[in-house]
Amino acid sequence: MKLITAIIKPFKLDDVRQAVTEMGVQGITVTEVKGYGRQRGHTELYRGAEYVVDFLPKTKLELAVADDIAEQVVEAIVNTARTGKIGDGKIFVTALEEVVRIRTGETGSEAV
Amino acid sequence: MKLITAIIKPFKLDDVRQAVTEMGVQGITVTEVKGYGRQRGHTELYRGAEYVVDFLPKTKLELAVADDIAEQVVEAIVNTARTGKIGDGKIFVTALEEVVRIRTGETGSEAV
Amino acid sequence: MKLITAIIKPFKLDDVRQAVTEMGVQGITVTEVKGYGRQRGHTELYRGAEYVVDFLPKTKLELAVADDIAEQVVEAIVNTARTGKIGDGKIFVTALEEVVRIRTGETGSEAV
Amino acid sequence: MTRFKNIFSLFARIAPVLLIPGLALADDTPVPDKGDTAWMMTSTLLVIMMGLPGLALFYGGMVRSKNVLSVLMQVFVVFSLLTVLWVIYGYSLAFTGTGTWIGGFERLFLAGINADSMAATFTDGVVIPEFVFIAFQCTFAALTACLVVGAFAERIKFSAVLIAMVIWFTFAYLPIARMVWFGEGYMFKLGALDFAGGTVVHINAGIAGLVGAIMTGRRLGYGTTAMPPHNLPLVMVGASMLWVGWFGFNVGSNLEANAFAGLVFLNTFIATAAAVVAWTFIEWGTRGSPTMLGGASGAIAGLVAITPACGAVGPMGAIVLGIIAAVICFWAVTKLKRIFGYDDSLDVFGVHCVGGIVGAILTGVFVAEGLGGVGLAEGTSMLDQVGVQALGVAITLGWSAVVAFIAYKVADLTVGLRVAEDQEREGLDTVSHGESAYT
Amino acid sequence: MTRFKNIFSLFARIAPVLLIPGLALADDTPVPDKGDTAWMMTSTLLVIMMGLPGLALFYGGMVRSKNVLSVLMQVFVVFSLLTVLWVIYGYSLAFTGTGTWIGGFERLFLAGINADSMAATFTDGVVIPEFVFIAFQCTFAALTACLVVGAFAERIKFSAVLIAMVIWFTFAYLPIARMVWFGEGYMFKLGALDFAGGTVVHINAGIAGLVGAIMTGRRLGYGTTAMPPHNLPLVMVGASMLWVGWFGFNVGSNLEANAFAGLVFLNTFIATAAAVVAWTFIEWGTRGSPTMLGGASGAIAGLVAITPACGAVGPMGAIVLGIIAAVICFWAVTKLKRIFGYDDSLDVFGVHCVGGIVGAILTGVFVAEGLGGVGLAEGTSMLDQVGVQALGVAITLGWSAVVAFIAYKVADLTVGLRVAEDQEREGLDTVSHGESAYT
Amino acid sequence: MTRFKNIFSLFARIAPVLLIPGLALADDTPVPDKGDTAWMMTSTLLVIMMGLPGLALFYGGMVRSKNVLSVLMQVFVVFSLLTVLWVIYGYSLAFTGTGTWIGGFERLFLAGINADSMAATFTDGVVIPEFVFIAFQCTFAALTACLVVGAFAERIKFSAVLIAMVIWFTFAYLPIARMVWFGEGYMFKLGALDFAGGTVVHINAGIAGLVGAIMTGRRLGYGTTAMPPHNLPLVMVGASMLWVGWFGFNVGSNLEANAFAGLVFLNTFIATAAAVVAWTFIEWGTRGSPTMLGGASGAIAGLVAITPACGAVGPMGAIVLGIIAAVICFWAVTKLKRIFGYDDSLDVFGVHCVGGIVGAILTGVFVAEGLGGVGLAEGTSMLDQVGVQALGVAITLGWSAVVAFIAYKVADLTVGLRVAEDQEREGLDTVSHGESAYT
Ligand SMILES: Nc1ncnc2c1ncn2[C@@H]1O[C@H](COP(=O)(O)OP(=O)(O)O)[C@@H](O)[C@H]1O
Ligand SMILES: Nc1ncnc2c1ncn2[C@@H]1O[C@H](COP(=O)(O)OP(=O)(O)O)[C@@H](O)[C@H]1O
Ligand SMILES: Nc1ncnc2c1ncn2[C@@H]1O[C@H](COP(=O)(O)OP(=O)(O)O)[C@@H](O)[C@H]1O
Repeated sequence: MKLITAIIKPFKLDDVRQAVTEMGVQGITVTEVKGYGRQRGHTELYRGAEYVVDFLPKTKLELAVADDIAEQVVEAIVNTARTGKIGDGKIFVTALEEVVRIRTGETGSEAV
Repeated sequence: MKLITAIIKPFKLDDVRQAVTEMGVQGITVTEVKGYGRQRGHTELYRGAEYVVDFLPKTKLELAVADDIAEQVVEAIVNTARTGKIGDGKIFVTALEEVVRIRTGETGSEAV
Repeated sequence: MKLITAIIKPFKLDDVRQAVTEMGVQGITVTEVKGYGRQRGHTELYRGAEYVVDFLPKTKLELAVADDIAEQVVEAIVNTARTGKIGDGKIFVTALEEVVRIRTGETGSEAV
Repeated sequence: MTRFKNIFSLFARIAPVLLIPGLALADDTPVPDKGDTAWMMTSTLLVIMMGLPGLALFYGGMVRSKNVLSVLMQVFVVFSLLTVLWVIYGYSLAFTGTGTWIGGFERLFLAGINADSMAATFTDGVVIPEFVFIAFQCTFAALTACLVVGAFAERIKFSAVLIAMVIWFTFAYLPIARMVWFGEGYMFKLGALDFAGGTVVHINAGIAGLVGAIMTGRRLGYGTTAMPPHNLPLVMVGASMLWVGWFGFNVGSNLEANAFAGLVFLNTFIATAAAVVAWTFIEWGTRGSPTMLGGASGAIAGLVAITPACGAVGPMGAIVLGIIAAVICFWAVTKLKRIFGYDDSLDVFGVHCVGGIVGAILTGVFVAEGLGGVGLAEGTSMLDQVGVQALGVAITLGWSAVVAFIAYKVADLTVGLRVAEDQEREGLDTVSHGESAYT
Repeated sequence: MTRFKNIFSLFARIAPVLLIPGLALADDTPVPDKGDTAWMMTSTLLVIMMGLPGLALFYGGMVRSKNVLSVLMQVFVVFSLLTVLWVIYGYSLAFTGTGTWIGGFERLFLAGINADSMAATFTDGVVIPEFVFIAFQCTFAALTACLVVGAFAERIKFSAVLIAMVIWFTFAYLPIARMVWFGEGYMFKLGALDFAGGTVVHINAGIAGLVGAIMTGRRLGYGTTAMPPHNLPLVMVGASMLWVGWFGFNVGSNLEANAFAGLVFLNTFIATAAAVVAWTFIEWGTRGSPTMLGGASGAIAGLVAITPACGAVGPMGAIVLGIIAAVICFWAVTKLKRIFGYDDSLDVFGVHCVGGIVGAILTGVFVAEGLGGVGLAEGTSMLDQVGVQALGVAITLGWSAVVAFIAYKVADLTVGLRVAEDQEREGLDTVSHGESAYT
Repeated sequence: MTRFKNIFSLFARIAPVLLIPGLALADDTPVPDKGDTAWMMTSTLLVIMMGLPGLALFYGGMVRSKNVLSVLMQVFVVFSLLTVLWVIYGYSLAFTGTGTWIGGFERLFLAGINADSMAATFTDGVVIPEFVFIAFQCTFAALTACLVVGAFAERIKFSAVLIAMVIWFTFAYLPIARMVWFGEGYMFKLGALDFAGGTVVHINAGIAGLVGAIMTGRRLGYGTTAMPPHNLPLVMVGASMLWVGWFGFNVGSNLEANAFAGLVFLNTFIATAAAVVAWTFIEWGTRGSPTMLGGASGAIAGLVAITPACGAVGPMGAIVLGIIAAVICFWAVTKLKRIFGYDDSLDVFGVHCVGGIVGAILTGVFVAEGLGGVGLAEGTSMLDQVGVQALGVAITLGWSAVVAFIAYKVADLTVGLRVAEDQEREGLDTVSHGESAYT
């Protein structure tokens, strides 16, 4: 099994969710994160102080999927999350040694 | 070493913490996340608008543990976090190549 | 490629960001987390209730880097994030099987 | 007798008594009662509080967190800007001269007014300091424009808001206020009843909001993405402050802290309470849950509807009016809005315009003595009165809509109405104001 | 002399002057002073603000974020609903007729009252508009029931709250208000001193809260899980608004903006300030940190305790009273509560009931001229007075507790008192109201 | 004529009329007008609301979330503590006896004052209850010290704040209040115009803040780390409540709800509105975005500057004054502060002291009849008046700075001014108060 971690623009979350669930992914864990990257932030002003906000709001998705659909899922995310503008984000894939469903104790691809 | 990532119901956090610390785990990193899965969300109403909230509050735990106790820790989490109702969550296990304790620079299982 | 996950004290974020970007790291994803560890928390009082807060605010950084600089990056983080006091945090390194840049579809070390 | 007095007073709205400046205080000059002055200052403060922070919070809590400061700023600056314009030319145009739809220039910059100038009230010989009257009326003008901004929230440019609201204030608010409230005003002379501003404030603002919402276009993702209020406790605080402040609005419109003020006060209190209960129960019955946003919306609907009626109806009429307003506004924001598909972000039209129309029309009904009201004017049938009320509504709707259209058009052609798509996604707070609400 | 006047006034509470309706304003009919009317309208607004948003925020900030809307809604809707019921039958039952514990039905739906109807004050010949008096008293009734809901917050069903509070309002609040405040009331005739509602409001609400907390049962995880306030700045805002609004409560109870009002005002101010300082320092000394929740709690404890006493004690008595109240309430919420193990979520009992008892009893002490008070009634010893005060406390405790028990029982048997375990975990906001407070 | 009366009144500040206690109410004792009493109680409440929750929120929203409770608590407890000290010795020292810079001890513990004691107003024969006057003046004292705490927020020890503020209140606030406002006071006799407290409150607090900021030292990371306001909507709510409450401050200083109050009221309203607009536009023009923090800052700058001037200038003078204050305060917080490098966390100096100086000096200008003001005193040239105003400013600056220095020194030597580095990083909420603001 693979753990797919995708950092995307927040407003793309619903589209991506829909795309991957249509492919059979049954669960996603989502975290609000701040991303630093090539995309430039904005400047904020507070009386005399002025500073550049470099950390921009991003949404991180984690999906545990069976090996066989991992590639397709990555592709689906790329296709739906892409706007073509800087800051679209990244996808990381790592190997999962084990997955357990807490409710039932099932493990492996059954548990995903 | 293994990195154990557990997605659990938020109110189970204290129980799980206690269970794993009793087994010798010395550190946990916790993130508030939103989970999408088989568990159904609720409907929210705002004047004319009505929509289903599919992302439910979950708590994500990350624990770096030595290989030898990884299995027991997973088991302990499953046992304490289980309610038997849908939405109890998942546990993911990945291999850790390296662990460093920032304060001392210690690495490997010393650092956990 | 490696995924470096660092749990640090929040006020060290800017220093660490600067240190790693000077080494050529182009992106970081940051999450606010709560950490449980050796560092003791504080006690909070609310009328009759009194309890110890064991989960302290920490900042989690995730950096995908090419294999060759991974070690240096870890070292840089250790050096800048260290205060020498308890609670400085941990660094975890895992192997990344794949990285994709959503905007361009680039993969591998190009995408980092 | 006493009822007649009250009705009569509705037909005798303010013509400020001009004291010849420079003249020493003559013995027969009316001196204001300190109780009236105290109450009118308190009322003015209550209306300021309705705007800042009341309305700002009510609106600010309903938008997404990335746009909250933009809404607060629109309210804060529009309120302040119009306050300045009011003393420069607004008061003169609305309350001096003899025109039936617009006044004169003789009090530009408040020329000729000093601390001894007095304004008349509904009671012969009773006056209040003109400076207090100016301040009180100022808050109405400023607040009305602030109500409008809720309709196109989360996508409009800040500069466009300022331009459009200055034009609309000058060419819609001022003439309509004059027509309805000034002794020589067109609608006033027709006999339209509008105690505290159902037409001038709520219908006026509500229709201007609708025009703006349509011209600015829908928000990105409207109808497909969830856009829940980012902070409902703020909405509740805002609604509560509006409720409390509204007593200044309605009872202050009585201009005196006399016995009649008690009726206006009680009506404002219980129509609102009834509307809260009604909205809560309708929502519970038809949609499954009584929501906080619903309770707050009910309060505003009730307040809007009782505004024109508060000096005309009796307590039981007020309760019925509150319930009817809640039912109809509930329908407007849940069904009507969906049918037409416009994106009135914070339901300015559905609550203020629709509620204002309900209140204006029903004032003509519940004013009847048989229904517990203070009684119709002699020789006027209920049908007559309802007709006059409807005419007032129609004139306000038409006039305000046309001026609003022009105002937004001007803003569009000069600075543009709407921010770029990327900016709308990012949120107006950082884009237009260089700040984040919460860190 | 003047002191006697004041004491006397405490024994001469309101019997509204009924003007025969339809009759023209005769020359000898008392006309309300505009200063009094202005002040009483202001006071009424202040009490509304105490409830909405004051109390709602104070309570809402103290619960966990998943339950904040449920608390806001309970306050918002209970306040509104009881306002409607007050004008329908509450006022008639509390303030008309001749019964010693309950009134009559002659003013159901406010029948026979109009803008010229007047209510008497403590001063012969001085009146205020009856509509204003009705509104003022209404806010007391509505607020009192809202105080109760803090005791069983975070676990009760919304429908159960409404049912229980309507029953309790009708059978506990109305008779107790009558007994204490009406000229013919049982406790009033005994000579019990309760200037602004120590028994009627605080003891009454506090004991009803305790009964509710016990009958509803403890929250899941109570005692083992941390349940910190989710937003202490809200608590602070709420407490501050309660403080400001409380002047309407206490000084409004004087019914006139006369010189005596100044004493009531100052007492309310400084007893509270002293209680804030006292609570802060006790907490600092005994528990290590002066907390914001402590400061706010001290303010409420001081306000509760000065409520019955504000027209009887002198300024230095007020300070001492504030300090004693802070000490005892601090003990009640930190120790007493733990000893008995009940889960009174927001300490309605520990602050309102305990603080109310402290205030009621000590009013009988600090009223003494030697202690700076306005003086005991002629022929009454301090012991007598304290005895009467204690009797008033006992009657209120007993009556309210019994009615509350029945009210919750009815709610339990009809709709059930408590939400399901899963729902309690999820939080009442989404479960009962279909909304989230923050997004 | 009438203008003369008003100017004259500025020179005739309060000497409370002492009624011989125990004496029965004689027929010729002045009875307070109920309208005045109502207004003065309302004004007092408005000033309480400025402090709690107004100022607390304004300040609390500007700090980082880990320090918000510490700021709220400092305001809450300093306000309460000084209220207690005011009635114990403050009032006696400021408003009794015959000294030119400090009063006597005859009213320690408010000895000899009862509900029939009256205080004089600016109008011969018109009085208000002395208890009300005591409460009103109390709020000024308490609020002034609370203003100071913004300067050293986010790093100071709670105990140090209490110690320093008690010393500063006693040795700086009390004498300066006396010198400026008491009939026998030094600056009063010089003819310095300060209607509602430009020197006593704002310059006084502002300079004490600056001294404190410098002595406490800069916050860790100041200038290198971003320290944005954690909750700008709170700042907006706070600023709005300050605006609303400030009418109590300024118009209450008139002590009567008479016609002249109308001028004070309108000036307070429009100077502020003009300052909001000015700050917004300057910021927009020079820095690219009109910010909410800027709008709110503009409001406070305008309010501060109109405070001494509100009873002296005309409406158009008020607008110009508001604009000038906004421009200069904007410069002070963006440039001046950077030049000197002090860390005045919430710009107490840049807004209150600088704005206060602008207002105090320009009062001497815009009071001129030719500029729309009420007119200079006979025989006084504008230059004279400006000179007197400048002298008042200088005395206040010097006196307050010296006392403040000593006060902080004492705190430093006893408990220490500043928390440890680790604690500052963790945040004062958990460290000093054992609580978290939000969970
Ligand atoms: N090397 C990296 N490691 C971790 N996260 C990264 C990395 N590079 C980018 N990111 C994340 O992806 C987001 C987008 O990256 P950015 O460089 O701005 O744009 P793009 O992906 O279009 O090149 C960043 O905000 C950050 O959250
Ligand atoms: N494939 C997955 N990848 C990542 N997270 C998942 C996955 N499946 C479930 N989760 C997480 O686990 C939570 C519980 O899953 P759910 O399907 O609702 O119930 P259950 O685990 O009882 O079958 C989800 O809310 C989500 O956070
Ligand atoms: N085994 C672990 N797994 C996951 N996170 C850990 C682990 N140990 C420590 N941490 C994280 O690192 C933080 C610091 O650890 P702590 O034990 O307090 O101090 P130190 O790292 O100085 O020994 C913790 O708050 C937690 O977030």
